[in-house]
Amino acid sequence: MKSEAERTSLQGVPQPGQNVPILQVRDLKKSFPVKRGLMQRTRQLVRAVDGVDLDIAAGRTLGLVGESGCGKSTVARMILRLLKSDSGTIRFEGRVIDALSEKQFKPLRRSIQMIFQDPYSSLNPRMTVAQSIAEGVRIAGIAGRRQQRERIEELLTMVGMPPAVADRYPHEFSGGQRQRVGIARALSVAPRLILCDEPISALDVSIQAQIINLLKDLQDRLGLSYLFISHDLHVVSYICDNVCVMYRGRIVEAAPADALFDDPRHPYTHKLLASAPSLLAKAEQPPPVEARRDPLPPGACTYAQQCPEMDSACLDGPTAMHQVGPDHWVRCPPAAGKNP
Amino acid sequence: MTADTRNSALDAATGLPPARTPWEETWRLLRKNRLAFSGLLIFVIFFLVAVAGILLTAGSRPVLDPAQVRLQEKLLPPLSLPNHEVLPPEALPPLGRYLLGTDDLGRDVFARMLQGAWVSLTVGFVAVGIAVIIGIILGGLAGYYGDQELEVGHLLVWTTGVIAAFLLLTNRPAGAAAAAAASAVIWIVMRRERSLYEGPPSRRRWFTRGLVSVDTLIMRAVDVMLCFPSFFLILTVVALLPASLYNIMVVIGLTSWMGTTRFVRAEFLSLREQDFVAAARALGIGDMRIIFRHIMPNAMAPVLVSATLGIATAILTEAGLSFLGFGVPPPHATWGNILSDGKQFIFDAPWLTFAPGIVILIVVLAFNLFGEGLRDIMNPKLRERN
Amino acid sequence: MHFHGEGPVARAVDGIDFQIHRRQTVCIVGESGCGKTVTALAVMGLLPMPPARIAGGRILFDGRSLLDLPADQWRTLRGRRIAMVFQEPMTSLNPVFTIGDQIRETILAHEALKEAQARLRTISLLNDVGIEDPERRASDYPHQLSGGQRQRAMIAMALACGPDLIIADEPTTALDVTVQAQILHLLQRLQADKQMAIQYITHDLSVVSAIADRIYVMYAGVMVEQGNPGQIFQQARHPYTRALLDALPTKEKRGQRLATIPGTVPHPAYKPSGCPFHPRCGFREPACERDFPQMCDYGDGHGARCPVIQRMGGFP
Amino acid sequence: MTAFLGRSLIQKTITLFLVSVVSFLIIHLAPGEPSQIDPLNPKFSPEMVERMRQEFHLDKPLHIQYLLFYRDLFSGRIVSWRDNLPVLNKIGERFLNSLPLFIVGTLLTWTFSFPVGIRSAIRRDGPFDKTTTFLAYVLISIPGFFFAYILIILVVTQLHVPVIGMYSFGIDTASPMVRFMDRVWHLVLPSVLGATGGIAVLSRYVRSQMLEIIGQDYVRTARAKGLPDDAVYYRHALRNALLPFVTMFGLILPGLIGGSVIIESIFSWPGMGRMAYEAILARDYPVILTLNFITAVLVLVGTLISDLLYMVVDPRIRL
Repeated sequence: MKSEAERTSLQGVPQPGQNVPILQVRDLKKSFPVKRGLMQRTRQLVRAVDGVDLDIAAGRTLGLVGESGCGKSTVARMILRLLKSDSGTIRFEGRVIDALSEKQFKPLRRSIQMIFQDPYSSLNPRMTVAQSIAEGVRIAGIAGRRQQRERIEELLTMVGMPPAVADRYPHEFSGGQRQRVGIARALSVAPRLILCDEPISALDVSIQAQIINLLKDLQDRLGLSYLFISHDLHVVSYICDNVCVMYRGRIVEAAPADALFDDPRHPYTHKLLASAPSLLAKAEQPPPVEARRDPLPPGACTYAQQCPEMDSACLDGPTAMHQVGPDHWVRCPPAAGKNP
Repeated sequence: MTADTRNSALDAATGLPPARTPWEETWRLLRKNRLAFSGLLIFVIFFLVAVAGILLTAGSRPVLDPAQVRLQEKLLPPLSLPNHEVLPPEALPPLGRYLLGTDDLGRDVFARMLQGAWVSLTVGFVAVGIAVIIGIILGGLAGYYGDQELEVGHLLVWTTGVIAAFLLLTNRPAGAAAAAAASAVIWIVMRRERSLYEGPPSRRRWFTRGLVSVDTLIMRAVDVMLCFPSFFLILTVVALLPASLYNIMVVIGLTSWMGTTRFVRAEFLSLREQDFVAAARALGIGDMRIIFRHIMPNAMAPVLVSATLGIATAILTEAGLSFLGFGVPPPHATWGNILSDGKQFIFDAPWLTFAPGIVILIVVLAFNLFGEGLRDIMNPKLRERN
Repeated sequence: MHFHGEGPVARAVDGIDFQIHRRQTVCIVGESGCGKTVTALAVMGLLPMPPARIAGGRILFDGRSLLDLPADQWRTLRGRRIAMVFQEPMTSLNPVFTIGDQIRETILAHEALKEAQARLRTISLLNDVGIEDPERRASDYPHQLSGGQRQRAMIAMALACGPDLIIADEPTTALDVTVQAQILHLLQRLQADKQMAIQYITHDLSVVSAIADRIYVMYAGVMVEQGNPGQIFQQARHPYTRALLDALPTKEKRGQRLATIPGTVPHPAYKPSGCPFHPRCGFREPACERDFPQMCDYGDGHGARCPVIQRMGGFP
Repeated sequence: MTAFLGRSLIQKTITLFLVSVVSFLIIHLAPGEPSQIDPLNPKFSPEMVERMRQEFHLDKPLHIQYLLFYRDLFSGRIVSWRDNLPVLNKIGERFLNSLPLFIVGTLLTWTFSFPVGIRSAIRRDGPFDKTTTFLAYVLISIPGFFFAYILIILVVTQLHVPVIGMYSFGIDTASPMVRFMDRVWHLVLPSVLGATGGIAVLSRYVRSQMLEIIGQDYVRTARAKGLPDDAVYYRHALRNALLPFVTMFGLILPGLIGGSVIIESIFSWPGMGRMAYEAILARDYPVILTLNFITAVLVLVGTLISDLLYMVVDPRIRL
């Protein structure tokens, strides 16, 4: 048992450039019940995540883009085991982790950490910065008081905070500073994969770039891999190596960042890119397609209701991913057919 | 120290305003809230008086004897001098005067009030302490473990356990041992079942089927308790039990935990979803540490507020019970029974009514003001603004 | 405009000037806490006073000084000639009235119309803002609408009496990008149809580029730069504006480090002396800490509050 | 809707059953039996005690006693242990006595607290707000019995009107007008006393609700629309602020029994509260349990009514 854990942790030293997936997610599903009726029996299931596949290469950044409520955060929480998945497999460094019991997972838990969107609720208001970070430092196995303190100050310096803030409470900081503390806490257990759930969308514009640079620097220095969840296409296009576009619980397009932004295939990706206002010109707005209200047949493409290019094939059955380029996949038969 | 000079200096090392812990912040806001601060002040004075009272009036030869009967000196108004000729020297009031007069038995009302202060203080604190402890435990369970389903087996283990305890208490050790054994057997079977097969709930065997969630169970218990009119219930139970201070405190405590339970649960439910709890779980911190280190301290503010207001209510309830004759048994003095005894002489000796009445009013008012002030101070919206 | 709270005076907005011409879209850009919303509320006369206090200045609407107007005259301007669209469509609509009621109420408060006429106008307004099936939707409660539809209803309410000026305070921040695009589109269309001016408040420079005729950049309660989109985006003259633009991540900047603005936005109560941006500025000179910078004119309505850059003749 | 009704009826029935069990256990597990109250009373000879025990099923096991008791309760045959009169009749009579007190008190509470609370919220921190706030705290904190005595002293010494009991002794022969005024005088003081605490608590609650709502975004929207202050406060704010109070209508009902023990004792008012007090003194279990059961029913019916009312007034809640 122990030897196996050691082996995985040795193997797991990430080597940037080498395209080993550090995280592999296959057919992940999660539904939430909506309770109704006399005895509160489950009547309806909302499919929050409906068969998601992801691959994150070691040392790389995978972007996960989509509108609010499309299931992005649910995916992250399932990878972190804050939520239990209904089905599907999650492999971390080649090892299936969602079947492990909490005890078996414990040694691996440190390897995956999360950075949260809301810098106000992600720090315990009754704990000083040092206390918050110390919890991780202790778990990372640093015992002595002095060593702990040194490590805390080292971590704070690493995220660009003066060590003197260690004994301050979160309410004294600005959003950007809190986000740095949150990053330091995540780093305290020396993780290899960090799930960033909209880490900059609650921050001031002038602070966003600081945090983005910090994340980049940390990736270079520590060889971290990121899952970067965001709705901001500009940020994603800047920071991510690969991007998955998510719509209503499904990945509709997955591609390297360049391919996705230069040659988007899925109609929804098109719409997203067209909607994002660009800095330099008054954007040409595509005429909005009014949503059709007819109910979808089960298994149909979830985007069919708003899709300008919908044809009858879209309603037929579950749409599969089609490859349209190197590492470029799209879940839309009509779009895939138009392959140049 | 003016706010301006303090605020304008930013800390050199951090570039932040000077450090302020949450406690300092609370204290600062409390100082600014004049009503709440005077409430706190009165409470401190009341506490000191009550402690002094128990020291001065207890023991076999107390300095101020609340039970000293002086039939010649009955119903004297406040500040009257004792009649040195008719009293034996040991019955003279040690302060030289009857500060608050005497009652119909010539007892020193001031001494009796002092003795009563301790009663009010302990009733308030112990009763609320009991209620708050029950409330935190049940509310915390319902809020944190609320989703967990209690299984048929759990209930069997508990029921047999309770039967065992009951049999043991009624001196039937053989039956108790049998019940305890049954309880243990069921528990072991359940554990084995669980480790052998972890599957969807519907395919489990009947005794590991979910029956009712922890949350439902606790909240139904709260509903049941809320169906009793509280004063009537307290009155009934106190009347049935032998009269004693101890019983009154326990009964008031056991019948007033529902409010605390409800909002501790609400606090836990909302805190459980906060990102910092998710972060703690991601770090692999255990449930107990999350509950006690992360959630509990953040849930304490409203508990503190309701505890303070609860003390006020408990003091009033005890006074009401004493007034109706169900309180602490005589000759022990409480503010309620001084007032109750004095009501027959309301026109001849109004101080017997007014002294305890006004003191109760002031003390209860202090707790209410302090509690409401705390509520304002703890209000996060208000804190952000300052 | 100053805020009086406990402790030091939080100077939320500190001597700003701006003008909005008819049929113009004016964007006010700034980060949180820089005083954008306070400015908007001041124009509407909705600032809670106390704790707020307007320490000086004038607000002229159509030649009339709003601050000198009696309260009830100001009120009759509100909703009729100046209307406002708020950031959170969920909380800004009253949950217990139907949206039809809330729009009709605005009409009836300002115009002597019959109930039935107001009803007709309500439905045509809902139609204008692109709500399908307006007769039925008018009797929906806010919680029955999606976020985008709620914001459309808010806009319909603002349009109710054909205002000359609409103040939109971050109307799309709470919405998804695709919905945001629709709402921006709608605002532009309505502006062309109804000949009104829009004061659009946002923190998002890229939104600004899509709609603005004129832009004011605010920092810490001060207008630091003003101009048209071309001037601001191509020839920014204030270090803050310039730094903001450089700091925006885009695909083109991949692989390069983003330029950052060091430090944090000052709390309104702890504003630095002199130029409010000097602690974070790469071009600061000793004088910046001392003197409040004057607005330097670059012609054609373009101005920036930074004498240093003017002396240098632009960014190096 | 029907699903909700069905579910809550099932739930409430279960709760009621548990209440009946708990109250039964509380009473019967307490030390002492009613037959032992007064061992010196010559009427309580051992044979008598034995007969009483049989008659009241005290010799049966606890669960049988429980079943028998509730069988009697539901068939209306239950009798008081003290005077063998049917409990339900006694309660009915006392209920009629309590009713005027309850109605006047409730009316006073609800008509006074709303204007006071709303006014102090709108003119927050003004002199009116400060005065009513302090008065409210004083009224919440003052022990009811002490306040009662102050009022009695004032009224009796200053106005010379009788206040104890439901009417003055020997008034039957007087003219109808005098009798009516006598009833009114007897009614005023206890109802005012019963209402003061309620007014204080409720007006504070109205005030904080109103303050909370005034801070909401949609109130700002209403102002931005150029609505007059009255429309802003009384249409937009008040409508929302009142929502929680609708649910309180349902919870007034149980106050019929619980709230009046002390006041009815002081004023010797032969109502339900005093009846409860006397029953407790005499350990008259059937009366205590029946009162308790009725209160529980009232509480549960009250919560059901408030849930339903809430669904009617709040469009966001649809089941």
